[in-house]
Amino acid sequence: MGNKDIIKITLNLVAICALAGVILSVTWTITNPVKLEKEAEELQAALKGLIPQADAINKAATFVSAGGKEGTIYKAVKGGKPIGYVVSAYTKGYSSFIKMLVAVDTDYRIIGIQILSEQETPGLGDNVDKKWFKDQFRGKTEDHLVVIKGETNTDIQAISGATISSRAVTNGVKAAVEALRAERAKDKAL
Amino acid sequence: MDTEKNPQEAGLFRASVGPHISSGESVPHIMWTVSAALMPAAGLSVYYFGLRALLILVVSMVSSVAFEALTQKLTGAKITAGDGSALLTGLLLGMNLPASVPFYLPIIGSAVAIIITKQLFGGLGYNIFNPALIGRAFLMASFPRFMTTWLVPHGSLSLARPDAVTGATPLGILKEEGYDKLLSHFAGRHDMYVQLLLGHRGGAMGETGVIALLFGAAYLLYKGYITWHIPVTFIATVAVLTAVFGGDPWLAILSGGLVLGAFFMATDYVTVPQLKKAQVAFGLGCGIITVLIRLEGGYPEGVCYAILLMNCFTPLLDRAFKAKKFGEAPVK
Amino acid sequence: MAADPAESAGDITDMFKDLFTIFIASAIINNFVFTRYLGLCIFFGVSKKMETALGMSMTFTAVMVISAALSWLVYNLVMLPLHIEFLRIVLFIGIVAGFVQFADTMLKKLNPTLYYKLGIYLVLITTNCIILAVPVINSDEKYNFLQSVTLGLGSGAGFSLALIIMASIRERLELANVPKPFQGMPIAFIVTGLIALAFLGFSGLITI
Amino acid sequence: MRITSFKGGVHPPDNKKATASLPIVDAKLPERVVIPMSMHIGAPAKPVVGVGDAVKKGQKIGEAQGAVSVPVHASISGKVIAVGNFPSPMGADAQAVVIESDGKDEWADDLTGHEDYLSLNPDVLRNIIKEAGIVGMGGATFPAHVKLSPPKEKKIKYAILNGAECEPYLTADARLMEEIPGDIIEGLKIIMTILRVTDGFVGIEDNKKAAIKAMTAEAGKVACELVVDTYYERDGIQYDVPKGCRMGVRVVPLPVKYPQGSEKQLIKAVTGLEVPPGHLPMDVGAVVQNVATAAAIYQAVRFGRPLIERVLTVTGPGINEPKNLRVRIGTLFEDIISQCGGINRKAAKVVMGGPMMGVAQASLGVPVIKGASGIVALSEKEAVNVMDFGPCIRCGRCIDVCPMGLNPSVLGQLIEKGRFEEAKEYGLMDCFECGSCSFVCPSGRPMVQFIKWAKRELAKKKAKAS
Amino acid sequence: MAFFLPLPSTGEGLGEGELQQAVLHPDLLNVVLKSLAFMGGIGAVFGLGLAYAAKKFAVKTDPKVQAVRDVLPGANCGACGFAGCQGYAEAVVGDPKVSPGLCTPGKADVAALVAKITGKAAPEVIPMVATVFCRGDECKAGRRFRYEGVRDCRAAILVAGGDKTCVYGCLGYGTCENACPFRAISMGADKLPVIDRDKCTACGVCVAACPKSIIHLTPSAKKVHILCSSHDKGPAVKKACEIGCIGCGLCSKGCPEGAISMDNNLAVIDYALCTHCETCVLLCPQRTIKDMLDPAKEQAERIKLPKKEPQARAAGER
Amino acid sequence: MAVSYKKLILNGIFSENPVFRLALSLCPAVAVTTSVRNGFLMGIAVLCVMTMVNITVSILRNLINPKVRIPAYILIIATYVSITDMVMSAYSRAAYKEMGLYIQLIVVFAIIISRAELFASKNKVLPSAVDGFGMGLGFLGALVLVGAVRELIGKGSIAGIHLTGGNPLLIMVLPTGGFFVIGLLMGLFNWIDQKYYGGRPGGVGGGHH
Ligand SMILES: Cc1cc2nc3c(=O)[nH]c(=O)nc-3n(C[C@H](O)[C@H](O)[C@H](O)COP(=O)(O)O)c2cc1C
Ligand SMILES: Cc1cc2nc3c(=O)[nH]c(=O)nc-3n(C[C@H](O)[C@H](O)[C@H](O)COP(=O)(O)O)c2cc1C
Ligand SMILES: Cc1cc2nc3c(=O)[nH]c(=O)nc-3n(C[C@H](O)[C@H](O)[C@H](O)COP(=O)(O)O)c2cc1C
Ligand SMILES: Cc1cc2nc3c(=O)[nH]c(=O)nc-3n(C[C@H](O)[C@H](O)[C@H](O)CO)c2cc1C
Ligand code: SF4
Ligand code: SF4
Ligand code: SF4
Ligand code: SF4
Ligand code: FES
Repeated sequence: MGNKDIIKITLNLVAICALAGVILSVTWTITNPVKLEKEAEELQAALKGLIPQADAINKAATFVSAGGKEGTIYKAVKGGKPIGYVVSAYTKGYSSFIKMLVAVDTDYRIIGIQILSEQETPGLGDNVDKKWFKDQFRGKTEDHLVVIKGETNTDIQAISGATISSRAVTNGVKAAVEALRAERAKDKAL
Repeated sequence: MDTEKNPQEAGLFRASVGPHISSGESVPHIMWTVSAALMPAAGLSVYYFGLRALLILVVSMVSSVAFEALTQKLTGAKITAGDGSALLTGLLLGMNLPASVPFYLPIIGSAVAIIITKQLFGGLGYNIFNPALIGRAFLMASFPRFMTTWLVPHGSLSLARPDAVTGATPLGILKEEGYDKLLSHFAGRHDMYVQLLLGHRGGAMGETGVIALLFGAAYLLYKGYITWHIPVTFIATVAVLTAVFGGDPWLAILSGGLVLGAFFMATDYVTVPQLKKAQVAFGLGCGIITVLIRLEGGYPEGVCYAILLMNCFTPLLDRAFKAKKFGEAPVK
Repeated sequence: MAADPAESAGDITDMFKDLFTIFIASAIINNFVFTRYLGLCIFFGVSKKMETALGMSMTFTAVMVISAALSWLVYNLVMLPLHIEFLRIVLFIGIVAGFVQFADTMLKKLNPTLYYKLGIYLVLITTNCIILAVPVINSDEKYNFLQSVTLGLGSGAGFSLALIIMASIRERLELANVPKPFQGMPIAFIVTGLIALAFLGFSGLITI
Repeated sequence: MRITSFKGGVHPPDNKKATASLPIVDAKLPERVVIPMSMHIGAPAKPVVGVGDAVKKGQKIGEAQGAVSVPVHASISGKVIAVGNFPSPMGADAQAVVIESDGKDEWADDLTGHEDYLSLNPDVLRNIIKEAGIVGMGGATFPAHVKLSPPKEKKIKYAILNGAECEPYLTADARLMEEIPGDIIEGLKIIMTILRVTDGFVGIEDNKKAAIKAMTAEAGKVACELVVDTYYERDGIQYDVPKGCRMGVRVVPLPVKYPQGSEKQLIKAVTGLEVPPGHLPMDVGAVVQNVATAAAIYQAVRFGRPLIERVLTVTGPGINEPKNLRVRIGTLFEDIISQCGGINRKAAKVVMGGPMMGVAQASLGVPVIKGASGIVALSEKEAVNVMDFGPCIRCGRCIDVCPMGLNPSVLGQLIEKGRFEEAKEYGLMDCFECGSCSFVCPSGRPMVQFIKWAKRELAKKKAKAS
Repeated sequence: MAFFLPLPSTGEGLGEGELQQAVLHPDLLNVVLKSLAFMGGIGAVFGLGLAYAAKKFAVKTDPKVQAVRDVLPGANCGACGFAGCQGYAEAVVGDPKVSPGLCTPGKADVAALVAKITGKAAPEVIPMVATVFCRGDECKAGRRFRYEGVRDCRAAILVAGGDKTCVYGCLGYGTCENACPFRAISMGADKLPVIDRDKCTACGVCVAACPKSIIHLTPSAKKVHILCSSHDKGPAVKKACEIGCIGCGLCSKGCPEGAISMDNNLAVIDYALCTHCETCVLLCPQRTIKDMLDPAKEQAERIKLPKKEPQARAAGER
Repeated sequence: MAVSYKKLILNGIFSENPVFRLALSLCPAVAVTTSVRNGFLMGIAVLCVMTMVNITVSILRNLINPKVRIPAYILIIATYVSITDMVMSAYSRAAYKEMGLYIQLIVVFAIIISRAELFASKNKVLPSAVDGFGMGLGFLGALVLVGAVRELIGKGSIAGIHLTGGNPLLIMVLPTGGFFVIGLLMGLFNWIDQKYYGGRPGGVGGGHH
């Protein structure tokens, strides 16, 4: 094998790489905007789903959430006046980080929560995405963000067999509200 | 050649390679003895948890033996379901369940224990994992709700599923609510130890009567059917580590399934290392994992998983430790 | 690269704690094979004999660490600045394939004995999920260089542990009377299922 | 003064009561004997007589073939009526000479003894022992003269007589020690002379009090006969051979457990030394002979009598009148048993030797050979049936009892799957087939059969390869 | 301490933050160029590296070995005398003295292919088949004692040489059945092995496995066999077995081709001379000689033989 | 090589089924098959990638230098996988979220490279396409089957339709259950094979070639 072969082999590989690069960059240029747009749409839909009466919900601040991940605070505005906030935050669950949206009114009363992603045990932990569980948070203040095993009307009832996940979400909500409080204390304009 | 010289007119001699006599020990004898040694504890759990407990145990044992016979028939193997090993597996599985579970749980558990864990590997002697514990872990993963609903000792004769009266296990309370709460639950430290020893507390059927378990274990030790190596290292490791991490070592020993696990399940010949040195390592590993799970894990109790995890290492331990051959320089 | 809390704190012990956690998590608690169900093809393929399992373990761990390092370098120093993250799959697997081919050629010449021992495993590595999963996690989690390499090392060690356990079990199974239809791969699956069941004991090993 | 014995071992019921106190009696002169040419380890002897030849008692009828072989002698006087293949108690048929008695029982004329035997040259002694056809009578039938000819570089320090008789049922050696301790000790002195050692030992299991007593008394005499001091200490034990003695013989009571009589285990118990795997006793400076062998050596050297008879125990539930008999080599089992009241319906299995290591017999038409220490007829109930043995439950009992520190459980399982080579890595070759493992196995696994089988297959393979 | 590893995932995120203009509306040309440069660079680096390595560290391998390996059956039975198929492939390519026809299971076809690849002359291969030289089943030869132990012929001979009345006869514990890598042997109801002549590849594994050495490879075209291995004298044979060769020599004398000779009380056929005339089959008083040409006749003959209960030779049950 | 297309496809589905026979590409078979739907989606993704890769490799087979064959094939696979990944992320977001990482891992599935290497690099375009399609179909079938069993036992439903009440065996939708189901199915197939077709014991392979 001579030097010519080396060049040939190299060119061979370079050609394939280049071809792949071109194809992929073209595909990406086409698909990525679509993907981002859809993501944005989904986010807006999720945010709007929590505070439907808002005119606009926009990003207002970021903070460090569980596991060093970035949390975001969105401000919901109606008629130019803030009517509430949506906090996107992480919480450490049973077997994964649970990512969720927590909607709060200006008095820090929970409006609702949304689970964005989790990888808890199917059939157990993933029941945190069940409507009855999430609905419990509506109208709660921080004092009542306590997990109870068994029936409760005032606090948060644990999903049976998944107390850890239940507690994780509840604590996550609490942490989100606290983070919002802290950010608002820092940034009066918020 | 001359073959007509047969002096024994009645028939043919028997012949085999030696030895021609034996100690008379047999597998069924061992298995039935171990089952018998569990009877005091089983009796105690029936006393505490009522007739229902008895029925769960019976269902578990009968279904284990039935599954054993069934699979052996299907695979065309010799049917040895009466040798007591399946019965023992069923008994231990039953003792690992709360008395409140529905009756189909022990049946599913036995199916997993006997068919998947034992017979698919070739039956007695070949399984890698402790069948009863796999049965329990399987049920735990499948029906966590049933498996963590504990009965308060009540001695009822009713067979209905008493779903209202549930009580937490000591370790559950410890994990969820802390040591002080546990003490108040038992009205004092001394009372707690006594209650735990007598088994008057929530838990799986076989876990509760520590004193009865120790009684049976002592008998097995005396008969030489089990040796001290695994149980003692296992329990000592748990006690010491618990103390090191600031826990109550006596509570650690008396609560959970430690005594049952250490004396009756971590000693199952088939699934633990053969050599005494390796057995000590096995017990040590069991102890460390148990404490890790109890202190840090998602479960309040770790004995079952600790034994199963160490079962994974049994073939490796068997390889790692070799007996000293006669005449060989001692191995370090 | 992104800010990392341990790094920015600048605390050496914290950093080691963090690295240790990553190592233990990836090697034991969240073992890729038994709790993440990755790398199964090779896991089943080479765990029949202890000898091959050991060979694969060494080879795999080495390749794992090197490719984690290389991937991190190229990804963080070239791709991120250029905004061409979308090429990362191609790049990660390309690095592994290229490196493996390179090592294969070299080893064959330089140390034939080692090649006959380990060479066959080299080729297999390119078709192992873990080899791709690790750089993907590293980029997803925005791990720094040391963390990435630790994850590579931990994953390699974890895979080795899984292989060695499995090989010892399968060698013992050769003495067992497994029913004919279940001999070989089926019983290996059942064993892995049972080990995974045991590893559930580690699940939730987190503080709350 | 007990020394630690070996690790492991088992305690089978000893069942020696029936014959322990029965004196040795001479068996009736057989009408016909079948004398196999191979009663020893090594090449079979070659017949030197033909059909029709008249022979006398003690006359050589088979010539040794090679170094590890011994000649064979007529055990009665009479006429050779056949030379050919006949059933042997060791298994397959083997070449044998059949002699019909003339009833005269005359000794051959050329047998000469030596009055002053201890002053003979060792080489002369060895030759006498060889020519007398003496092999180990403890069961292994290894030619005694070979054992007594260690290579020069091996310094022998201990001559040990094996009076352990750890097999259940057997009492022949114990009776010998009680009845003719003098012969045995003289034999030992000859052995010590040949090997030029000063330290003689007799190991006897502690349950044979009478034998220990008789032998101790006899050994004491040795100490007083000869000159030169020997004081020494070994392993914390003081051995003080009385002043003025050159040779010392010490009787060592041994813990009662099987296989205490096995060579390596005996050496360990007596001297504290362990013979390393793959090595011979002489590598630690020891030579072990059975007590009966020693007595036979004395007989050969002193009176010139070749090995033509031996003492054996005929016992077991299947024998009507258990006895300790002195029988001619070549006597058929059936003839012997008929002198013991015959065999009864209880007998399910007839074993040559003890029930642990003995060889089960297909029929009683087999002759007594030099290594036959007993005939035991076991009952249906006590003879273990290994036909439907179960799988190993890994209980580890066999590992605990194996006196060689092997793992019989793994050996058995490997061999069961035909993996002989791997069994070798687990120490297959170090197993001396004592059967302790099978004895304790709750699954009744025939480990000894597995092991013998594997050794045979490996030997076959090796023979094929070379 | 939290031993907790995140699962890698891509599907997790909702696009957050302001969408960068550049990312949302990428400049196609810019992206393509960057990718092209990057991928080209990567390709060049790897290409050069690999090509250089391939040159610098080139090792010669013989493709013939693989080719031979591909045509071999891959049973690793060892009939060729090498360590498995790979061993034979290496030897036959590397060593000019190794014949291409050593793979018995492969028969002539494989021999021809191997010969072609290695450029050696194709050897002549006479197709062979395994034949069991014993007909002393449970009815015709009995047991001397009740054997107890491992059910394997090689283990059974450890006890007094085997329990069959005939010391040369088949023990019937099926070692050959288990040994045959091609599953060509099954133990018949009469405890004698039956060889499936279609499945048998003449690998010889059973021949080596049988401790009584009573399986032999015979030319598969030849179908008259003297199925006895006993070298005992006539009376002894008669006592031990009904169907054994008593060494009377009638067949030897009667064979028109002179194909049968007597070897130490046992008649042996020289297959090279046998012409299937069947004279011997009719002559043999013990019916030891089996004619496989006409199985129906053989069957009829078997039925004619008086049947006895198993162990009839033994002195009855206890 | 004379090939019957039907045989090629049947080959992929039965005698050389990637999961049950060749024991390749097992991770997704265990991890994503918690339901019929997931198994189906994954199978489709693999089917597409495989067919395209085989076609591409077959077209380029004479242009690629044997010295860089493996890296080149992997590049081709990676390209197709990336395309699938991007397209799914843009146009099939729900499925993409569930498949998560495993779409990217298609790159390393041994079955794809092994078909490229063993078949497509030696055959014309059409047979290669059919081979890839057949293998993909076999993979798809296996995943759907495993998914169906697990969904039925673990959730009491099939393809999302509820069939049984009561408490399902939760463990079956955990990956642990995946191992059991595949192991038991493999054993079952072997048993059928041995009983009715006289197959070899331990019929399933598990090699990488
Ligand atoms: C396989 C398995 C998966 C589990 N997954 C979860 C989970 O996703 N979330 C959770 O909180 N607990 C999970 N658990 C933990 C137990 O169910 C634990 O006992 C429970 O969280 C305690 O809740 P309880 O107090 O209601 O019993 C899981 C347990 C097992 C065996
Ligand atoms: C090949 C071989 C050579 C032997 N050589 C000697 C020897 O030179 N000296 C000796 O004392 N014993 C020798 N022996 C005998 C053994 O040490 C041992 O005494 C004999 O095998 C019987 O012992 P056992 O009854 O404990 O099995 C030899 C044995 C064998 C098999
Ligand atoms: C398990 C076992 C037990 C033995 N028991 C005795 C015994 O009790 N008495 C005895 O003299 N030899 C016994 N032997 C034989 C001895 O190992 C050794 O061969 C013999 O003592 C040497 O003496 P010999 O060559 O004079 O027979 C036993 C051997 C074995 C393997
Ligand atoms: C001391 C002892 C302990 C045993 N422990 C168990 C056990 O924990 N679980 C079980 O299923 N079987 C147990 N067995 C029974 C038996 O060994 C078990 O069924 C085998 O694992 C089946 O191969 C035990 C047997 C003995 C002798
Ligand atoms: S393995 Fe050999 S030496 Fe050990 S106990 Fe068994 S028979 Fe005796
Ligand atoms: S004594 Fe028997 S069952 Fe126990 S380990 Fe040994 S061989 Fe196995
Ligand atoms: S032919 Fe040989 S191996 Fe086969 S059953 Fe008969 S004796 Fe056994
Ligand atoms: S019958 Fe014998 S020669 Fe024929 S294939 Fe089987 S083992 Fe080989
Ligand atoms: S799919 Fe093969 S290793 Fe993951």
